[in-house]
Amino acid sequence: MAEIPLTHGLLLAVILFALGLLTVLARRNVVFILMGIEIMLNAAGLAFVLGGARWGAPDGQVLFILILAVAAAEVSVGLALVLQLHHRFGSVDVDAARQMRG
Amino acid sequence: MTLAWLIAIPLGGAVLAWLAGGFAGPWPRLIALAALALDLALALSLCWNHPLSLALPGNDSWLMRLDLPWIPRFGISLLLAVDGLSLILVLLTLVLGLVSVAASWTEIRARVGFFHFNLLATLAGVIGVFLALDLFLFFFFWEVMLIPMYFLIGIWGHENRVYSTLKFFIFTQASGLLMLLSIVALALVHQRQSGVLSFSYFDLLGTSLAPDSALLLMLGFFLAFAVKLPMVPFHTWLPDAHTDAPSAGSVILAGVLLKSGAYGLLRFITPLFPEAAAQFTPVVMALAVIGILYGGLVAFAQSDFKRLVAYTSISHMGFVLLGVFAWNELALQGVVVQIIAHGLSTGALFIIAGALQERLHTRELARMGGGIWSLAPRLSAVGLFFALASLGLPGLANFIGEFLVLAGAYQTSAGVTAVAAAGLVVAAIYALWLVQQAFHGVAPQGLALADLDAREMTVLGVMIGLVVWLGVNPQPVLNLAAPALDGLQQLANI
Amino acid sequence: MTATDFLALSPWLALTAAVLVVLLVVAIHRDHRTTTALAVIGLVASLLLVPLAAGSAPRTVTALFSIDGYALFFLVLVVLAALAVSVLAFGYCNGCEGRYEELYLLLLASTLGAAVLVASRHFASLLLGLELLSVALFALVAYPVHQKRPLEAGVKYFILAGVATAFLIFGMALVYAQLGALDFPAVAAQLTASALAGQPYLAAGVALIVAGLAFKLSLVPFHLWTPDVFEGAPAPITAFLATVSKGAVMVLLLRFLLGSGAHGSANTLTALALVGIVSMLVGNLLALMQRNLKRLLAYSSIAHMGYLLVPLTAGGEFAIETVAYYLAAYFIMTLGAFGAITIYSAPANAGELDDLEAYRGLFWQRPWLAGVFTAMLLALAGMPLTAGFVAKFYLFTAGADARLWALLGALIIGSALGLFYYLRVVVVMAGTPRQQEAPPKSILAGNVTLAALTILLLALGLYPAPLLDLIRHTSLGVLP
Amino acid sequence: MIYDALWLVPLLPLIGFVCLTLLGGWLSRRAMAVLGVGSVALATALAFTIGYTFLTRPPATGHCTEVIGSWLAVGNLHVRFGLYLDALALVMMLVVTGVGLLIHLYSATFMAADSGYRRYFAYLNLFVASMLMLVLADNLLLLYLGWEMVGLCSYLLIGHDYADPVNGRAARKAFVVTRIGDAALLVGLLLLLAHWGTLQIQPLLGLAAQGWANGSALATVAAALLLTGAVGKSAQLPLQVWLPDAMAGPTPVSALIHAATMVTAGVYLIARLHTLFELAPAVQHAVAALGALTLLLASCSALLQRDIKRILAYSTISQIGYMFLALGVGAYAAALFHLMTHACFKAVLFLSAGVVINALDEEHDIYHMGGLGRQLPGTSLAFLTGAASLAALPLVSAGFYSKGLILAQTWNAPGMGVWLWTGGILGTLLTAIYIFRAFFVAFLGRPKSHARCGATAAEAVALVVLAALSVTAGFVEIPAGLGGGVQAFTGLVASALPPGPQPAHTGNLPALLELIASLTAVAGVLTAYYFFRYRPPAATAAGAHPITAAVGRLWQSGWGFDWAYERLFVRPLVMFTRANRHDAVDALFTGIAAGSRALHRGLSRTQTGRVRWYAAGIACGSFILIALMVLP
Repeated sequence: MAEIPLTHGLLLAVILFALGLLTVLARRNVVFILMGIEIMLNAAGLAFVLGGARWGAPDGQVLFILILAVAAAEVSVGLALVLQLHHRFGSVDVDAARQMRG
Repeated sequence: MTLAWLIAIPLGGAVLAWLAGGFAGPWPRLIALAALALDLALALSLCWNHPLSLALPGNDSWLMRLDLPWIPRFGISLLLAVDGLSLILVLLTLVLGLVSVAASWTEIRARVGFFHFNLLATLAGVIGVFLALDLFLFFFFWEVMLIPMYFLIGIWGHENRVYSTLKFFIFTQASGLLMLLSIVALALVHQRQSGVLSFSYFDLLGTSLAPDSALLLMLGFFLAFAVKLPMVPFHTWLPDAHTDAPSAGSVILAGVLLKSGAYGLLRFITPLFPEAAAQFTPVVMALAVIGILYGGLVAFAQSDFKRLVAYTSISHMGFVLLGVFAWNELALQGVVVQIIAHGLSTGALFIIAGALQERLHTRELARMGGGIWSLAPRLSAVGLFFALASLGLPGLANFIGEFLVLAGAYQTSAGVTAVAAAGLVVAAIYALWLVQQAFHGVAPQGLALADLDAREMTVLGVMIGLVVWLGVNPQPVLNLAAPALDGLQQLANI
Repeated sequence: MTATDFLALSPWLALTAAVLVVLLVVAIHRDHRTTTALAVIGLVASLLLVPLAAGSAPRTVTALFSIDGYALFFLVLVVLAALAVSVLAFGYCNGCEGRYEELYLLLLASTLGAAVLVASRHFASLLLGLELLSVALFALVAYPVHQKRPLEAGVKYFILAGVATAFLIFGMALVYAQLGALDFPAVAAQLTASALAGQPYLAAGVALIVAGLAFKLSLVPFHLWTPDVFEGAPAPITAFLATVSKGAVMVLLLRFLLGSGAHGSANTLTALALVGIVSMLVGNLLALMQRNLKRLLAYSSIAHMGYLLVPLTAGGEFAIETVAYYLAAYFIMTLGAFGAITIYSAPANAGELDDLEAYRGLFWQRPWLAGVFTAMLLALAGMPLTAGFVAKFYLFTAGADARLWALLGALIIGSALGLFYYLRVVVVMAGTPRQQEAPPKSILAGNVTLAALTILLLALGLYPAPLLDLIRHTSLGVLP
Repeated sequence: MIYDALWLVPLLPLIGFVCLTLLGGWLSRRAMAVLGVGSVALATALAFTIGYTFLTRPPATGHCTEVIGSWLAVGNLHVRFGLYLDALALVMMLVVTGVGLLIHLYSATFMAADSGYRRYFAYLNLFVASMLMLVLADNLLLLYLGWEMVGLCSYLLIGHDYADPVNGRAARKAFVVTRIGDAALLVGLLLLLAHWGTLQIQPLLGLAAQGWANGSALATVAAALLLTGAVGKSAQLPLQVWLPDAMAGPTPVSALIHAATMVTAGVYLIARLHTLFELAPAVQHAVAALGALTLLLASCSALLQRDIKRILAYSTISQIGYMFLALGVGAYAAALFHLMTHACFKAVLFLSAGVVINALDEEHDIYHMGGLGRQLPGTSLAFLTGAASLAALPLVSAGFYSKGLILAQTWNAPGMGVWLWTGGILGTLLTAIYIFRAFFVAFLGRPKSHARCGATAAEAVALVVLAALSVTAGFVEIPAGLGGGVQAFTGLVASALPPGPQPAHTGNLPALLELIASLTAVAGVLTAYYFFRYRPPAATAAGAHPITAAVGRLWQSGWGFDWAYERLFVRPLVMFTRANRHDAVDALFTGIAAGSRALHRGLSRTQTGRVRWYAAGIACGSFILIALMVLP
C-alpha cells in the first residue's frame, strides 16, 4: 500500500474540522451543534492517529481514545443540559436562550 | 521613629474618629483636632530640636532619617527623611488640617466619624508623600491619599460630586501611572548600571541616562506632578473638584494636595534629571506663563464663587511652576513661600465660600446678589482681605512668593517674566470682580445673613495672622527652607 | 510509581479521595452541612499534605505530572480558592430550595481538574485536567436549573467550551503530528523559533493551542462568552470560574510558552502582545458603562487576563514571579468581590442582586460588606494599601524590564478606564440609600471568609515581602 | 536723636488703622474720629518736628537712614524695612502728613453722616501710613509696597459707598489701570535687581551711574518701565483714564489721594530715581513730552466738564503734567515745588467743592449752582484762593511761583525747551480759563439752588489753613526776575536733587518770561470772565458751531480714550472670557470621555447573547492567531 503523505491526511482532518465548525456556526438546533463539536473532536482525533502513524508510536492512538472518553463525558453533560433547555425554553433552538447580552 | 509617628498619629486619629462617630457629641471632631494638634507639636519640635543644622547652610540638609526594610525583593525600604522643605510642607498640612476640621464643624452633619476618618487619612497620606524618599513609598502615599479624598468629595460634596470626584481621581491616577512607569524604568536603569535594584532617592540620584530616555522618564514624573499642580492644559479636573468638594475638602485640595505636585517637581524633576529638565525648561516656562494668564482670565468669567477661586489656584500654581523651572535660589524660595501663601489664602477663600454657601445655599455670585457687606461686615472684610492676598498685595504672603519667583525667573528668562507679570493685572481683575460681586452692591430685600461667629473668626483670624506674618517676616520660613533648597541645587549641578 | 511518587502526589490524591467520599456520602445521606464539611475537610487535607509533597519536590511523577514548587504554589492557591468558594456557596445555598449537595461534588472535581492542570507536563494530563475542570463547570454553572439564566449560561458555556476544546485538541494533534512528542519537555526541545518558522502546521498547531487556552482565559477575541456566563452562573460559581479556572489555565499557558522555544519567536510575541493590548482595552471599554456587577467583573477579568500577558510576553524568571504574585492577588480580589456579591445576594431564592442600583447606599446599610467590596474594587483598580497595587507594580516592572512600551501604554490606558467603572460602583455604594432594607441575615461563614480575604488583601499590599520570598523560592527552576 | 523716631511717622497711622479695624466694634463714632485724626495728628507733629530739626540741624551727609528690621534675605538679595530721609523725602513727608492731617480733620465732620465711618477712617489712616512708607522707603521693594498699598486704599476709598455699582466700577478701573503701570514697575525692579543685585535705592543708583553708559539699552528699558509705573499712578497719558472716574469717591478722598498725594507718587518716583532717567535721555524726553501733552489734553477736557469734581480731576491730571514736564527737562526741584503748592491749592479746591456739594445735596453740576458767593462766602473765598493759585495769578498765589519756576527752567532746557515752554504757557491760559469758568458759573451770578449748610468748624479750619498756604506757600521761592531771589525751597532740596537747567544767558529774559506767564494767566481769567460772566451767550454761540461742538464732545469725553480702550481692550477681553467661561480645554478631556463611551457602546453591540456568534468569534480569533503565527 502506497504511503499516503501526511499532508493529505492532515488536510482531510482540517476539512473535517472545518465541517464541524460550520455545523456549529450554521445550525440553530443544539443537538446538531453538539454533533458539530463531535465532528471537530474527531477531526482532532484523526490528526492524532495520523501523527501516531507518522512517528510509529502508540501515543496518537492513546490520545484518540482519551479524546473519545472525554467527548463522551462532555456529551453526557451536554445532553442533560439540552434536556433542561427544552424543558425551560420549550425549544432546542440555541438562539432562544439569549436573555443575557450587552 | 519620630517620622513614622508623624504619619501614624493622624492615621490613628483617623481610626479613633471613625470609631467615635458612633457616639453622640462632637467626639470625632475633638479627636481629629487633638490628633492634628499633637502632630503639629511633634513637627514643631523638629524645628526646635535642630536649630544648628538649620542655621548652617552647607551642612547636610537632612534633619532626620528613618530606614526600615520593606520589600527587599525590589530593594524597597520604608525610607522616610525630613529636611526643611518637607518640614515646611508638613507644617502647612497640619495647620490646614486643623483649619479644615474647624471649618467643617457645622457644615458636616452627616456621618461625622467617617468624614473625619477620611480627612485625617488624607492628611496622613500627604504627610507620607512629603516624607517618603523611597520612590516606591512615595508613589504609594501619592496614590493612597487619593482614596480618602475621593470619598470626601464623593460623599460630602455638592450637586455634581460624582462626576467631579471621578474626574479628579482618574486625572491624578492616570498621570500617576506614568510616573510609576518612570520610577520603575529609572530603578531598572540604575540596576543595570550598578547591579543593585533600589528605589531609594539617594541611590537613584546619580543615575546617568541617555538624553532621550532621560527626557521620557522625566516626562513621566513631570506629567504626574503637572496634573496635580495643576498645569494648563491638564487643569480641568480642579475647578470641578473644588466646586463640588465640601469646604474642608477644598481647603485640603488647594492647600495641600496641589502642593504635593509642587513638592514633587522640586524634589524629583531637576535633581533626578538635570539635563533633561534644563532642556525642557523653555517649554515649561511658557506653559507656566500661559497658565498664569489663562487661569486668571477664565477665573474672571466664572459665576460660581468656588469655581472662580479654583481657577485662581491654577493661575497661582503657574507661578510655582515658573519658579521651579527657573531653578535658582530666589525662585525656589519664592516657590516655597508661594506654596504656603497660596495654601492659606486660597484655603481661606474656600472657607468663606463654604460659609456663604452654608448661609445662602448657593455659590452662584449672581444669586448671592452682592451687598453682603452691609449684612455681614466681618465676613466681607475677611473675604476682601484674602482676595487682596490673592491678587498679590505687598505686605502679604503671596506677594513675597510671587516677587521672589519673578525675580528668580527673570534671571532665567526676562521675556517670560515680563509676560508673567501681566498676571498681576489679571489677578487684580478677577480678585476685585469677586469682591464686587460677592460683597459690594445692595443686598436683596429681606436677605438675612449671620456674620462670622467666634469659631469661624478664630480660624480665619489665625490664617490672616499667618498671611500677614509671612508677608512682613518670611525669614523664618526662608531660613528653614534654605539648606534644603541649597542641597537640591547642588544635586542638580552634578 | 514509587512511594515517593505517591508522597509527591498526595495533595492531588487527597482531592481525588474527597471527590469519591463526597460522591458516596451524597448517595447515602443527603445533608447540606455534612457534604460541605466533607468537602472542606478534603480541601484542608489536601492543603495539609502540601508540606509533605514539598519535601520531595521537584519531581516528575510518571510522564504526566511534574510536581515542583510552582505547581505546589498554585495547587495551594487553587485549593484555597475552592475552600473559599465552598464556604461562600454554603452560605449562598443554605436556606434555598432544592438540593445543593452535588454542588460540592462538582466543585471538588473541578478543583481536581485545575490541580491537575497546574502540575501537568503532558498533553494527556492537560486534556484530562482541562476536561475535568470544564465538564464539572458546565454543571456548576447551570446548577440552579430551575432558573433560566443559569441554564442559558450553562448551555452557552458548554457549547463554546466544546468548540474551544476542539481547537485546543486539534492544535495538540498538529503539534504531535509535526514533532512526535506529547510531553512538554520533549515538545519544548523541538519547538524552536526556527522550527516554527519552517513548519506552518506546527505554527498553526501552537496557535490553536494558544487559542484554546485563550478561550478559557477569556482573552479578546475569545472573550465573548465571559459576561453571559459570569452573569448567569450562581455567584460563588462565578467566583470559581473567574479564579480557579483562569488561574490554572494561565499557569499552563505559562509553562507551555515560556518553557519552550515558542517564546523566542517574534511571531508568537507579536501575537501575545496584540492579544494582550486588545484584551486590556476592549475588556475595560466593555466594562465602562456596565450596570450589571457580575458582567462588569467579567469584563474586568478580561482586562486582567490581558494585563497578565505583559509578563507572559516579557518572559524570563521575573515574568514567572509576576504571574504567580499577580494571580495570587487576583484570586483574592476576585474572590472577595464575588464573595461580597454572594453574601449580599444570599439566600438567592429570587435571583441575585447584581444590578448596580441594588447597591446604592450599601455603605450606610451594610458598612462591613460595602467596605470589603470597596477594598476589593480598589485592589482591582490597583490602588495602594492592597495587593492589587503590588501586583500592578510587578506588571510595570516586568514590562519595563523587557521594554514592552506598547503593552504598558495599553496597561495605563486600561487602568485609567478601569478606575472609572470600579469607582463608579464605589460612588453608588456611598450614595444615599433609596429605602430602608430589612436587617440582613448574617452569614457567619461567609463573613469569616471575606474577613480572611480582606486581611490577606491588605497584608499582601502592605507587607508583601514574605510572599515574594516564597514565590521566588518556588519559581526557581520552572524554566528549563 | 529725633531721626530715630522716624519710623514712628508711618507707624502711628498704621496703629490707627489696626486699632480701628480690630477694636472697631467697641468704639463710639467720636472715638473713631479721635483715633483716626489723632494718629495722623501725632504723626504730623512728629514729622514737622523732624522737619524742623532737618532744617535747623541737617544731618551731616544731607540724609539719614533708619532701619527697623530685615524683611527678607535670600541669597544676595537683602531687603530691609529701612527708611531714608533726605530733603526730597522730607518735603513729601511734610506734604503727606500736613495735607493728610487737614483732610482727616475735615473728614471728621464731613463724613459724620456716613454709615461706613469707621471703615473710612481706617482706610484713610492706612493710606497715610502707606504713602509715608512709599516716600520714606530706602529700597525699591518697600517703595513698591507703599506704592501698591496706596493704590489699594485708593480703590477702597473710591468704592467707599459700595452700594452703588458705579462706584465699584470706578474703583476697579482705578486699581486695574494703575496696576498695569505697577506691573511694569515691578518688571523694572526685577531688571534692576537682576543687573545690580540690590534694591537699595542709593547704592543701586550709584552702581547704575557707574555701570551703565549714558543712553544704554538696558538703562533705557529700565527707565521706560519705571516711567510706565509712574504714568499709571500719576494718571498721565496714556493711562490717565482712571482719574476722572475716581471722583466717585468721597470728596476728601479725592482731595487727599487723587489730588494732593497719591497721584504725585509718580513724580516722586522719577525724582527719586532721576539718576536712572538721566542715563536714558530718550526716556527723559518722553517724560517731558508726555507731561506737555497730558497737560494740554487734560486742560482742554477740563474746559468742558460740568461736574465740578471732574473739572478738578482733569485739572489734577494737567497739573501733574506740568510736574512731568519739569522732570523731563531735569527741573526736579521745580517739579517738587509745584507738587507741594499743588497739594495745597488743589486740596483747598476739592475741600471747598466738597462743602458746596454737601450744601447742595450732592449736586455736582456747576450749571446747577450759581451765586454761591453770597450763600457761602467763606467757602467761596477759599475756592477763589485755590483757583487763583491754580491759575497762577501773579504774585499773590503759590501756583504762580511754582509754575513760573517750571516754565522758566523749561525754557532753559536744551533741545525742545521752547516748544515745551509754549505748551506750558498755552496750558496756563487754558488752566486759568477752565478754573475761573467754574468759579464764575458756580459762585457768582444768580443763585440757582439753596445752600443747606456751610462748613463746620473742623472743615473751616482745614479750608482756612489750606487757603492760606495756597497764597503763601510760594513765597519760599521768589525768582530773581522779581527781584526777591529767595531760594529757600531749591536750596533745601539741592542736597537731594540736582539743580535744574540754568539759563544760557542772563539779562532781561527771565523777567520777560515771568511777564508773559503772568499776562497769560490774567488773560485766561479775563477770557473766562468774558465768556462765562460777562456774555455767557457768546460761549454758547461758540459751542454751537458743528465743528466746535464735535471738538467739544471729544474734549468733554476726555479725548475719547475711554471709548477707544473700551473697544480695544475691555470688550474683547470680556468677550473672550465670557466665551471661554466653560474652559475650552476641558472639551479635550470630555471629548476623550465621550469617545470612550462611544467605543463602549460599539463594543457592547458585539455582545449579542447569540452562542453561534460567540463561536464565530472564537473561530475568527483562531484564524487571526494562526495567520499571525504562520505568516512570516
